[in-house]
Amino acid sequence: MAMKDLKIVGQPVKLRDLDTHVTGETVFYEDVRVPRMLHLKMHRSRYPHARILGIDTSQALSSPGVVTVLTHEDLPGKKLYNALAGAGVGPEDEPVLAFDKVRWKGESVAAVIAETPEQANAAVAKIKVEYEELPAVFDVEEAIKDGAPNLTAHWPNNHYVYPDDHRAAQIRYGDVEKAFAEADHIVEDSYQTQPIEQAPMETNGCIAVPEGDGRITVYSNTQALQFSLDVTAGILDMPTSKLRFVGGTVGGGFGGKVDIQPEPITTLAALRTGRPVKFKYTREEEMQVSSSRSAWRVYVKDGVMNDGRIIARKVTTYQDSGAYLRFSSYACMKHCGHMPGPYTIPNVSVDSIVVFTNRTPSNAMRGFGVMAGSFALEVQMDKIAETIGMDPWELRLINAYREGDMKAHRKEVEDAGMVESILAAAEMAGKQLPENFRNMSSLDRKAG
Amino acid sequence: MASGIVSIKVNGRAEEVVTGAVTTLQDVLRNNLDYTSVKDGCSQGGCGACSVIVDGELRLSCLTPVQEVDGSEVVTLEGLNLSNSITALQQKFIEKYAAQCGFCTPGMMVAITALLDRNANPSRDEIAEALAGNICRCTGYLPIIEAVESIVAEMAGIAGD
Amino acid sequence: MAEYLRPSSLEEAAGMIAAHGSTLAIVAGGTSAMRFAVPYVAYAMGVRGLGMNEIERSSGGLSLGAGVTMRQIRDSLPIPALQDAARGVGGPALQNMATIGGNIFAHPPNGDVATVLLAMDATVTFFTTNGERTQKLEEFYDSGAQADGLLTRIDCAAPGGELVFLKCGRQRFNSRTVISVAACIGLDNGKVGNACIAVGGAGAHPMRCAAAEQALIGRALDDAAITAAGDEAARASSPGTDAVASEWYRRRMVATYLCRALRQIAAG
Amino acid sequence: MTKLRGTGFAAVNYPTGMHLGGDPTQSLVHATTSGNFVVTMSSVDLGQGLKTILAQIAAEALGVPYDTVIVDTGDTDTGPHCTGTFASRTTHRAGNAVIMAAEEARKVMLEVAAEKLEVGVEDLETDGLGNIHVKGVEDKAISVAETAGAAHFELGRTISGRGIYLKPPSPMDPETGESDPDSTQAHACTVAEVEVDTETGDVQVLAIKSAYEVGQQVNPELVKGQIVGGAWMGIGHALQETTAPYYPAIDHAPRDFQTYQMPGAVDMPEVECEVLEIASRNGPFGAKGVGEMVTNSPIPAIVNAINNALGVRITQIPVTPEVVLRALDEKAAGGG
Repeated sequence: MAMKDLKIVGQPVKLRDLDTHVTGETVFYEDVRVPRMLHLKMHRSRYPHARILGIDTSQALSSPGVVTVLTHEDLPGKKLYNALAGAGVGPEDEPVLAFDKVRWKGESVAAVIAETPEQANAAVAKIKVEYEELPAVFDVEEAIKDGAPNLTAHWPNNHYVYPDDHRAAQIRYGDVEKAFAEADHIVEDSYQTQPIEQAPMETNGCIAVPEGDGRITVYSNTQALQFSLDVTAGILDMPTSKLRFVGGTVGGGFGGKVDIQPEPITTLAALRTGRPVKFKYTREEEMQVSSSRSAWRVYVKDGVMNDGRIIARKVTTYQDSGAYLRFSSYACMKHCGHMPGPYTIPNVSVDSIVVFTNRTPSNAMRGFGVMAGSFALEVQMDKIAETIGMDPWELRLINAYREGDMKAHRKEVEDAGMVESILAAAEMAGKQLPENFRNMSSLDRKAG
Repeated sequence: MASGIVSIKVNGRAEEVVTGAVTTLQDVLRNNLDYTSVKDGCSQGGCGACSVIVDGELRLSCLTPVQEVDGSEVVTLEGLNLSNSITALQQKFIEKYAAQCGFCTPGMMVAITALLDRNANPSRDEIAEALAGNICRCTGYLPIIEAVESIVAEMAGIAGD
Repeated sequence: MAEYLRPSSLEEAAGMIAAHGSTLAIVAGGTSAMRFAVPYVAYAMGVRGLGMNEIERSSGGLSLGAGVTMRQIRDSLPIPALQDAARGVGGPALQNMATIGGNIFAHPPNGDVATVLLAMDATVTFFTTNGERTQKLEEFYDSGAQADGLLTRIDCAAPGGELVFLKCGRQRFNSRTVISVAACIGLDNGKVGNACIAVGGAGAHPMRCAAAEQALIGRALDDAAITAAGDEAARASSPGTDAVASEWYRRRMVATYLCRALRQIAAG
Repeated sequence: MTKLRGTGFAAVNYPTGMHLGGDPTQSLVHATTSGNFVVTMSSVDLGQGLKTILAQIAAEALGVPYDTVIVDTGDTDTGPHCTGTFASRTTHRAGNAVIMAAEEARKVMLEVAAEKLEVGVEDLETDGLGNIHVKGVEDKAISVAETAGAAHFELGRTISGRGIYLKPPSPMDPETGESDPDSTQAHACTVAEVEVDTETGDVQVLAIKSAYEVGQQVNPELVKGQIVGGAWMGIGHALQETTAPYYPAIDHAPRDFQTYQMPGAVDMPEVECEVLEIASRNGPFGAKGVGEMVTNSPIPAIVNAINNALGVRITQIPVTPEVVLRALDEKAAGGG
């Protein structure tokens, strides 16, 4: 139950930034005024999969207003990165700027830094990249078939490899096959979500400002300041003490600004030119180039008894990571750990697999890894109800986890409130439930 | 006309812009004149975050060549802040939690001001339609609509006194 | 970046068009040109200063300056179908800017107002270096929508019957067009006397649909005739696929929406 | 024209904090000499109201007025580490870090006040209005401002505190998946009512009604703001939003807000919500997280409502008009 005797926690005090939001005085990163600022624009891959035979920046370099052009050859540190490398996630698979191949349409190839955005755009168009187009793959299940086009030697079968050589993040709890054999009904289906754009009103961007003492201040709209700082320093092989990230007031995130895309290259540009540099994603880049929410394909197979008890649930999920790993292995583990949803099921098997395809790399978005799971499971619950001829509310209440139940990942349920939420929603919807259901609570049963 | 000098009045102040090339009003307001309430959400005419009032009419500054407003009066949210009429609306926004990240808010304020200038007593549907060109990704619009409804009700109350 | 030209007369504008050809973009409201044309040309010519925003009425007919905005149509025109079409274009700010002339040149599937103008059998007038040239909007589109001067005026007679416009979109307001239909039907003793049907978003530009018109003329406006007209219109359509809708869906909606429009007319 | 109505619902749970832990956040709290408290962080406010709720939590834990709490965040030169604003983690992680820092600062504040009032620390309490007084004796009191001034100028003490919250990392067993992945779970059940036009495939969401169980609410209006905004995004996800409209193909990807489909203001139904509070045992004052699950529960509720209306089984999102029509065609042809 809620805490008593609170004075200010629990009160609807006004939102702190609202006073300046309504007058337009809130300072977002882009509202910082910096003199002598240069502008960065990116030349991007036209193909979803191609070998790079050559990059010619000479015409761009001599284009009006251009200060410099950066390609992979200008990177002082690593050519490949993964933002979670510091947390032990690897291998680092994503080029900071493409060199041997491009693996998605829109991949960064060369950065132009010029006096004005228009001059930078004009020079971007003058960069000549010679490509040899390669076959591409866009479907998760096609991608892991033998003979599918391979994106990178890091992932010989186009899927991530978890510890102990597992192709999936997995849960093994009880014996699903035995339970399927005992079940009164088997209910199976597959569920598909598509890539979705976070679409914050403020696109990704930053301004990197050399401070004269060798340090760079980066005004950024990242959702994670130190994380962005550490990753930027890592990519550029520079001491973290040389960087300062300023932000904290962001025009919407929804997961779309944990990516650390603009900061490293903009910081490098500021280091190289000795001048402030701004890199702001256009709306088109935000739509096409910034990470999307992954597409997920989820297969669910349930063993159900006539009385509504789900006794076994087997889930196989393919997460469409796009061309590179980014945070997908994390999301797939989260997806895996979320199964079998808010229900106590004694036999559970989950395989969630990160698959690489030639599409825009995906990354975090509101409900990362969980949204597609909740979608699949809750549409599946209605199919179960229909199959066994049971009221869908009663089905969920029978199976909802209670305090102290054992979850499939072997942790006891704490702070349970699923039953209460279902009952409250039923009441709001005017749903008449039998009394034995109305009296249920999260404390009323401990699974044996 | 071919001189390339554009004269505009912005928030009551006379300004001159010298440009021969296509330059957007948004660029001039944000980057030359530092009216940073004029947000750049898309520069495609799709989000409404750059909305301003030109000669009393709501416009998208990102699709307006500054040359086309030569001789015009331009008002940004900074200009509206100078009048008292917007204060009550701003207070309603605060009361109704009608902004979260705040990036769309300046454009919303300008668009709502333009609506109320045309129609002092809009219905809920008219309010929602008037917001059709202003995207908010945070609030689900309902608090914004409620803030406008509430200021309309208040204005009607005052008028009725 | 394009050099900005500001003609002070129609003659000067026509001269600039003749001189610069396809390296020049015309900016009226700017809502389309500023994004899709101006960044790719050497010259942008602003025509707002030329006026062309008058609405004149004569014997039930209309003469509309090419610079008349969506807002003006909504506020000042007594033709609900045109008002509906204008209301569906963007949000209020965009409607204050977008012009009827621009709408005629809009990229498909846009061009809702032009679709209504086709159903009103409108004419378009261009000011060229050789003087004024007027032609049917339908002929203009059929001949490849090539302008040899500045579009100055759109004229249309009073609708020869009941005129209805319907738009299929994914949102109620400010929706990109999936398809749009406009039908003008004159009933004569319970039978269709004249029919003028136009479809937007179903081809390279808004188009008249003669086959659908023929399916109606001389027949009662009943379910069979309406369905036949819808089918003909769908058959005559060659819509594209975009992020909003597929060709399959668009073709189907042409029939669905035309039938709805015709039923609305039949119901009076 | 046939319009069919349907109702559907969905029950979801949502974990708080980064999966498998290992995601610390720190906070520093110090008093100014005039009795304000500065909470220094480097956490990011995305508009959800992080700065507001951290000030509330700090004020509560310190026992001082909300308006005297200044939240200074967003600079890595001054703010201690925060893993970031995602995974419904900031209320929980940053909130707990603030409490820890505030409690340390409060302890010094009370020690200084005790010395000034010549009583024992255990005899003191704060009134939340800016005063520290002896329990049960209203007028034997000292203001927080006076205490802060005395600490600095007379006693040479800093009223300050350090806080961190770390849920230790819990690796997942590669074979069984055994792990301790979350800190607490929030819950929701959403009911959606829809109307489907069977000729066009258009789906209109008529109502969204939700019960959310989010632990102790720090700020109920901000919770409601998340629920309403999340309902709108959930409607978008369920019916419209995609960057690959013909997935798995990459063609026709939207480039702007004209082609990236989202519901407009006028397409938004009424959103009714009831909030339940079952305290989290480890959340700050019992709070859980709410920012992410608000999108998750409407999506399956809407899809179930569509299936309920049409008697079909759509298993993909977004349920575009085309998806609806193809499902109806298949049903008419005698298929699934």
